[in-house]
Amino acid sequence: MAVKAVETHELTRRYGYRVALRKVSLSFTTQGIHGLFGSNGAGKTTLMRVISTLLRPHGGTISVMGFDPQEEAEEVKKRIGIVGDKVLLYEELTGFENLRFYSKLYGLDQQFFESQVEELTDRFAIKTWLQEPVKNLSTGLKKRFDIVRSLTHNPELLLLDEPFSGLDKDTTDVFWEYLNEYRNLRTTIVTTHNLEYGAALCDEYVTLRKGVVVSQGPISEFDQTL
Amino acid sequence: MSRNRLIILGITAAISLLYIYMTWIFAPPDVQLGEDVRIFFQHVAPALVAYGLFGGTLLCGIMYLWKGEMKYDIIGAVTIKLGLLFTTITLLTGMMWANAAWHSYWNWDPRETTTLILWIAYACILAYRASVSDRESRAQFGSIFGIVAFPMVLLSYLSIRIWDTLHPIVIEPTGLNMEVEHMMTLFVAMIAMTLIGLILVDLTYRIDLANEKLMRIRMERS
Amino acid sequence: MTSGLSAALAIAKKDIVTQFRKKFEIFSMFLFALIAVIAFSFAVVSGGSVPAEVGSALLWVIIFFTGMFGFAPIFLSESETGTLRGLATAPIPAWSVYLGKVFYGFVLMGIVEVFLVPIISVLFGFSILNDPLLAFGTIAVGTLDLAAVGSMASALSMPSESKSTVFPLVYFPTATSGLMLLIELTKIVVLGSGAVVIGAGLTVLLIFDILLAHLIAMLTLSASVFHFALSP
Amino acid sequence: MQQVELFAVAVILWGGIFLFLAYLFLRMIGIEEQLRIVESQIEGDIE
Repeated sequence: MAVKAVETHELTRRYGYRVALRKVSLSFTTQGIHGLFGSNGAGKTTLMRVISTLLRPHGGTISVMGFDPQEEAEEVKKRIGIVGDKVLLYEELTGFENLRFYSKLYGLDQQFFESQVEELTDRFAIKTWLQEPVKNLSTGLKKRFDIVRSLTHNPELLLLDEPFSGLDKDTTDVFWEYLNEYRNLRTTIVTTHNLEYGAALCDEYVTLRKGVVVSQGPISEFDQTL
Repeated sequence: MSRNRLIILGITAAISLLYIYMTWIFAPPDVQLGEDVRIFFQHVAPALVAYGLFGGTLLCGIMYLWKGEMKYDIIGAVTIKLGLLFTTITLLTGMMWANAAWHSYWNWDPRETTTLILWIAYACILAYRASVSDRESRAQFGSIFGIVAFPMVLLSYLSIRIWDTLHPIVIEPTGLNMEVEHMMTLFVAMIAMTLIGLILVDLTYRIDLANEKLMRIRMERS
Repeated sequence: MTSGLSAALAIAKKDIVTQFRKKFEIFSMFLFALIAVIAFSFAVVSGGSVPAEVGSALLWVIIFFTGMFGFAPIFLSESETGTLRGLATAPIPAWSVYLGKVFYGFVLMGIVEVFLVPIISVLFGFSILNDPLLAFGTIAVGTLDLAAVGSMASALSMPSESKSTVFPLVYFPTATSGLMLLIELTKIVVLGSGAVVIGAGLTVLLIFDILLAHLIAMLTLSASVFHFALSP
Repeated sequence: MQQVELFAVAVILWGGIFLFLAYLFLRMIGIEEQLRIVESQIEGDIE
């Protein structure tokens, strides 16, 4: 039997009195790239935050890699990597110091950490910038470091919240290639309002509108005109 | 208006009348303070009710964080508001009594100072809550604030034991340090004030709840 | 437990390194403290000197106000740059984030105090060396207490609209209870326990214990609810 | 203080409390009535 990467049943989340997710039931299998589509305010980001244990659901159940994100938060956090719209790096520290800081939070083995950094910085072509304070880097390079940060602990589940918005061409290409290569080695969930990108990248999709699941299924059934 | 509420209202009215009778007619003048002792009952009872209400804020904060139901947050906010009201009464009557006993309205006595700080502290929570516009965050962070501000209540309560003070220590470990008639009056005063406090909490809670519902309906329709 | 502690230390170390690369912040805190000393001197100097009990009390008042500058950005800066999400999604317990920030606040304030306390004691003409052990203990516990309260206050002011005005509103109610005890203790150090009238049967140790209890209460209360501050 | 002054204080204090109670009571009746009206209005709109 296969544990689903994410499985929700009638998940509800409110912000004060505004309902952001209304009885959302969906499931993502392990492996593959899953798209979470919808316009702004559809509840994509809310769902991502519930998955990443940041928000407590107000109703329904959710399990991430077989764990409850609230009760077993640390188990879930260990297994996920997050890339959001903001770069989660400290401006005053160098790229390497940032990565080492996060590796300490994740309790990584020194050797494993070094080999990961070696491999990933090579892959994303930022090795020469490792000793430079982050504040001196360009936006594209910062974003690359941020992606490397989210991958250093080798997460089983990668959560990408609008990963391609404001990303330059080169970085997009490198990242796209990387995602394709790891398509069957890791579960990836991508939220996007750009349906073109989404349709080209994903294996499965879920469309949300005003906190309700409108449609879901394999990408071959996805109709962009919706 | 349910039947139970009417009964409670009736009981409160009766005890309040008894309270007024006992404070102003029944209680004998004090040996030292004379007639001024009557202020005492208006002072101690609201003070204890205010402490109780702030304790309620703590409890509601814990309950909100635990259960995540908005009603606990509304009650928590109500207890802060009413706690402030009762602390104000305490401060005012305390000042009158201070003037009668020590011939000065304000003496920077530890009890006075800590009570004033207590008032400011909970007023700060109210101001803080008003500055958070997101309802969910207001409830969550307001609850946390209500919990971490509670040590101030304890310090205010214990201040007369920590510092050398002019304030008389009425509640000794061995029992109450006063005449029997005064003790009876204080007892009745406590019950009356507690009941009045509870009725105020109930009324304010219902008003705030209805307000929130109205707001929610307006937001959903817009 | 140990992983939480090492994570807390990593966070504290990261913040201290960041702070030292910026430099100006710690220096401006120190300058602010000096400005406060001058400003208070206008009010309290009479006949060329300051009464010892007033001076020693002002020491803590100045540290209290300087702390406002030091502690306010502890979480506010992280929430502005968004890096708080990185801490919130790392597999560490919430209390270790809080504890790390308390350590950082303690070190930051401690560095300022190393320079500030001797300067104030010379300018205001009092000595804390009458009872070095108690003085050192009071300053250490007091700074830790202010750091514990300040970090919490900084976390609480995150969701507010007007963050910088709200921080003092949160800092004051939670810090004052400790401040009163600290001033009392420092007066005892400066004047000797005989000269200060304290409540009957109360010893210096008891006040110190109450201060410690306050510190422990603030730490445990904040640490146990901090989980809720990280996931808004 | 004279007994008259004390009596004045008592009247102000208790008068204040009862006025406040009465105000809250009236406001509660008003707002719950308003809520009932609004709720009955939207009953048709919702699902």
